[in-house]
Amino acid sequence: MTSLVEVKKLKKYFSSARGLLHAVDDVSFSIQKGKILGVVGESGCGKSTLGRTIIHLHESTGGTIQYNGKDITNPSAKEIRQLREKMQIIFQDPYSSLDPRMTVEAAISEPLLASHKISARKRREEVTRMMEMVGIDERLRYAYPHELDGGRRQRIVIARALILQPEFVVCDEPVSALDVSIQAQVLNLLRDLQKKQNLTYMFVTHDMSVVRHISDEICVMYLGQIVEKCPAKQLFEKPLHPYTQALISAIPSVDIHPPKNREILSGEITSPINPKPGCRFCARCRYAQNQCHQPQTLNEVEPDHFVACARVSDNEL
Amino acid sequence: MNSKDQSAPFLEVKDLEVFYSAGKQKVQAVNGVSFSLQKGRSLGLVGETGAGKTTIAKAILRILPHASATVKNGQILLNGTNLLSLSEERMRDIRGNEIAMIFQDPMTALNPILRVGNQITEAILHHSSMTKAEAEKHAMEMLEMVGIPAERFGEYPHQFSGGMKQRVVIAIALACNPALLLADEPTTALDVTIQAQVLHMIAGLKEKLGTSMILITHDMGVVASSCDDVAIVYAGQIVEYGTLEQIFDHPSHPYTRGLFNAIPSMNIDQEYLEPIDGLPPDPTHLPEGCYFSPRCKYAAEACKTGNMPVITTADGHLCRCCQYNLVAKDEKK
Amino acid sequence: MLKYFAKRILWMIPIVICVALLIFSLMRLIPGDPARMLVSRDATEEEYLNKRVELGLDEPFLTQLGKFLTDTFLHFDFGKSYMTKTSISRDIGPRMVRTMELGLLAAAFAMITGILLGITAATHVKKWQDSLCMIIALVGISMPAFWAALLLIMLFSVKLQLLPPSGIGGIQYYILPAISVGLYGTATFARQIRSSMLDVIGSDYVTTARSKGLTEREVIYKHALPNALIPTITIIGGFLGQMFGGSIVIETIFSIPGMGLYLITGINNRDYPVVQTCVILLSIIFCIAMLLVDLAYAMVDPRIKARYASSKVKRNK
Amino acid sequence: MSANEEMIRRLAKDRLAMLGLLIFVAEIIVAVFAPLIAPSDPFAMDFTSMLSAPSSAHLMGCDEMGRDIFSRIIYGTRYSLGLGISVVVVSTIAGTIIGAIVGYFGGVADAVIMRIMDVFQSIPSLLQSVVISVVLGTGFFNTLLALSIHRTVGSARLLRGSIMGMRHMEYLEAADALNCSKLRTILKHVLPNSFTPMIVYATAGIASAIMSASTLSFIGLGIIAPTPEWGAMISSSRNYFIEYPHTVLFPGLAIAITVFALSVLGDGLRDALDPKLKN
Repeated sequence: MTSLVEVKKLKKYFSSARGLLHAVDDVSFSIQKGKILGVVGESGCGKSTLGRTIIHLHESTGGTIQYNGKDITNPSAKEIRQLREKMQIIFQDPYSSLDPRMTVEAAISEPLLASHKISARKRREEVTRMMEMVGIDERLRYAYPHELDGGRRQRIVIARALILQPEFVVCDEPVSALDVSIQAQVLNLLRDLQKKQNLTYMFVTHDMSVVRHISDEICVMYLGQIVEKCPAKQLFEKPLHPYTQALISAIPSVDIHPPKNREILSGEITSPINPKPGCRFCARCRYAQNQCHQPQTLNEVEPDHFVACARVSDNEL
Repeated sequence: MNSKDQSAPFLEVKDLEVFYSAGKQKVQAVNGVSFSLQKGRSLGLVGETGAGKTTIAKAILRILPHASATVKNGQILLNGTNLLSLSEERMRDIRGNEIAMIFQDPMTALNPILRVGNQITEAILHHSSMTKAEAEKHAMEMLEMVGIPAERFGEYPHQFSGGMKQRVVIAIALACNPALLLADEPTTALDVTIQAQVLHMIAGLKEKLGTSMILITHDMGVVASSCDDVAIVYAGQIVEYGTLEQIFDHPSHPYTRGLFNAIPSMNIDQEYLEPIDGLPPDPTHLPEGCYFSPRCKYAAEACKTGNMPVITTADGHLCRCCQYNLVAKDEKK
Repeated sequence: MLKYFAKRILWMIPIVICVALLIFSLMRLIPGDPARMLVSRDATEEEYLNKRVELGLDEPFLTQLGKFLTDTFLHFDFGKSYMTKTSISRDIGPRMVRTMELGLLAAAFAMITGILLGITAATHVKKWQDSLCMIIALVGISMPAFWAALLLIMLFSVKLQLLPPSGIGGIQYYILPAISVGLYGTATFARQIRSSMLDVIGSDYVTTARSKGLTEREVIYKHALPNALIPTITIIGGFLGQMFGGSIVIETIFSIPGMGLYLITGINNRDYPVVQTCVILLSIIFCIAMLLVDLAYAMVDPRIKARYASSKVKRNK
Repeated sequence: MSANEEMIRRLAKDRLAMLGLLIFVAEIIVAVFAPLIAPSDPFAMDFTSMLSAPSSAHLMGCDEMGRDIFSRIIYGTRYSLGLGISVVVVSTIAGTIIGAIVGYFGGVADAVIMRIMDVFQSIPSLLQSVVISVVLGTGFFNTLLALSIHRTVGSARLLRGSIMGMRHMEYLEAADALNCSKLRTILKHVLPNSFTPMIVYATAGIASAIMSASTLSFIGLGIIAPTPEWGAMISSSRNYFIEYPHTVLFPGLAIAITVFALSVLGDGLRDALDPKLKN
């Protein structure tokens, strides 16, 4: 199998008033073509920054990004334009990711206008095709975003991202602004499009049940780093990193039999500004020991199951 | 819908109807809601955005905006007293004292330019005969109780994280030891691990203080972990009501079932989810008959006109559906 | 915090120097030669050239500029008036005091009446009190200050004979000028307070305050008003600018020998040093006033204070 | 219905704003057709009726030179409105260009231009106009320039602020991701969305430019007598106003009514454009 996207030791730091904010710190992974990689974590863990850095909405601070075997870490402006046709993003909030002054048609055809010289007729046809594909009524063609509900807006965002027929799509919390019944509609649509067009997704979310449902493989992030990475099912059957365990335990499950005995994590996420070396979770970890203050590496402890925890690697947990 | 228990309930809401008017448009937010709550229990009001859950809570506390909202009908009985007929003055004694509310967004629920300690003390001073020093001491105890060091009494809201702010909001709500707590999506704005902390804390404090609670949420998982009874709200009506077990083990209304099916399962692998088709109705133009009928796969002619009957399917388990028998045949997967 | 304001004060130095530079250069651009104007019509060429030397106009522009800047900022010597030949530094003192007295009085008048009108309107929204207050405010912003001043003289000095129409003396001489200058402020404050009160009254924390069982009075004065005042502080800046400009005109109408009258006289006589001095000093006062406004902002809003304390003077996130 | 149509619909419901619009439009018509409307020549002096009170012959009386005040006010609309509108047009165009450059590109251009603006902004606005008027001299175009400079700085700052505020909006990030060039992003996404505050600012700006222009004229700068500019009219009659208040009353009223109309129109636009008030 070939990996479509491969990042190695990717870093993205932001400078802030109080020091360097390590939003993404030394992250490595690869995504196979046609697969869905879920990236899950709590707010501030750097998952959105990671997606944006890969598609060059942010410039990386360090590390490499490869696309289809080609290094794209420092592309020229022209290369970025070419890449954008292959790599797209679906944003979290369909209320703010659509220009309020553009009709549905204008929004969907914007990428065509921006980068292709094609006839107006062809453009209209393309928009019709996309609207059909994402399930938006023809009569809404000239509607404005504020007249539509969240689910429909998100469909427009999806259509806009897919009209250039990209191969790789970063889905940045695409359903977290939606109600459950609508969320299910959009998740089905995303799954459907992925299958039909053999798309590769990087699916960023904070919702454990959504990430379990949609992903082939999952990365769990904490304060800019991947703490655990493995196939989706395995993560929920056998979470190894203490943070993953706490995260899964904290999910409010709809199963009431037997009543769940939750592990309540103490403390709150610490600051990603100038973090100390060593495991970033150790301040909240109930298993923390001295060795946790050493830098941790992501080790393969079982086939395809990577964990960044010295104690798991040493078979102590 | 009436409770199974015949002893006088602690809180009883009867036929509550609320609408908002904006210009000529009339938004029917709450359309004949009735439920009751026993002392010490917690009721989950579950529904999607715009279903009218928050309006119900605000109507109980009588803090709906006077300019636009009108309570058209109904009674809200707290220990037998109808809150809707009390004077504003008497109602002020109840607010914050007997009934308190936790708001959804801790980021905006605290006054940004007052110290958090003063925001707690204020409520205590208002409802008790304590001196300022005593009230401050009590406020510090409240902070400790919600897991915030008392030293932070003099800090401003912007110095707290989201989870911490919500703890402060809870401390304010519980400061006067209210008998009823209205919690409006108290954990929606928080991360999962923080949500678990806060829910755990609310449950513990509720137990300790014997508070009854109405928990408003859109998250079935939160209901499962915190409520005794559940009411499913759709378009300003309660479509199903029962104990936690009744609703979760035997959901009867097509909407309730749809909600459960739409949630990605944590145990079963599904290629596709089962969404509910269509969209929630426009509250300015509610459909005739059953409000859910346009989205319901069981909908028949009978569903398109008149009031839906409320059927008692089991002891205290109520369901507003005229196709109930048909639905019941399709057992929950 | 202190550091922030120290920085702001230091930053004022280059700004003021640039203002001085700008004004000085502009003054030299005025067509017509002051020396020619000051000598009698039938003066000889020699007399005219002597006058030029006396005024220092014979030197190259840069030399003049250098001398002007060192005199002004190092020796606090603003030179001599072309007309009266007296030292401006000495003349300007009492004039500055009068202008500032007038300004403070006008500001006090504007704030007190503006806040009262604004609160009354906001607490009686859509009732007759609201309409009345807003009509008063609209009339206030619509009237040119100089016209309002003439009308006030007409009414209070000529018809009712209550207050003196011009000159200086006791406080009664300042009442009409202060009202004329402050009227615009009254109107803008009233409108701003009303609209920010309405915003604040709809906010969550006011609902929280209500749900605590506080009385309407406590809700308004303890929770709503202090927050509504915050955006009002920002418009004080604009008001101050208006006020300093307004005082120029108002002083001429009421014959108050302040900086405004001095400036206008200077303009009419092509008395450059006087004009320069007045503009520079008024700008310095204006800058200091704006700094005080920012300070007040930080005092009222702990969030701003925290932002200042984190020292970086950055506008964007 | 488009966002603009909806805005217009909301504006149309605002009776006070509609009154403002009506007055404004009426004044523009008066300005255009002044020779047809004015009963007499605004410059014609009739020494027999010097300072005469309002009568059927002279609706608003005559000034100290015996000129018909009503006719002068009619002609005055040309100067006052003309100046107000041109100041706003000039400064909005200039301000938009500067603001768009600094707001979108940021960096060095932003730092330099903002510092220059800081200097301009530390001189109170009227003072600035006074100084520039002194340098340039009187007359329509000089006054236009004197009033425009301060406003240009204001509109550039406003635009920059609103661009800064939306630079992190997801739809701009989306535009970037969708391969829109910087120019296209500015023209298609940034400017249309930041024009809302600019429109409100411009409407209120006409009012404040008219006010400033009349103030300048009043102190003998700007447009001077015998031109029938309203401020200049008050200025030239102010020595007679105690005995003959009508000479000052009517021109002042003309200014006040115009400023009032534009203020309520500006308020109405702001409310109609503010999505918060939608419900």
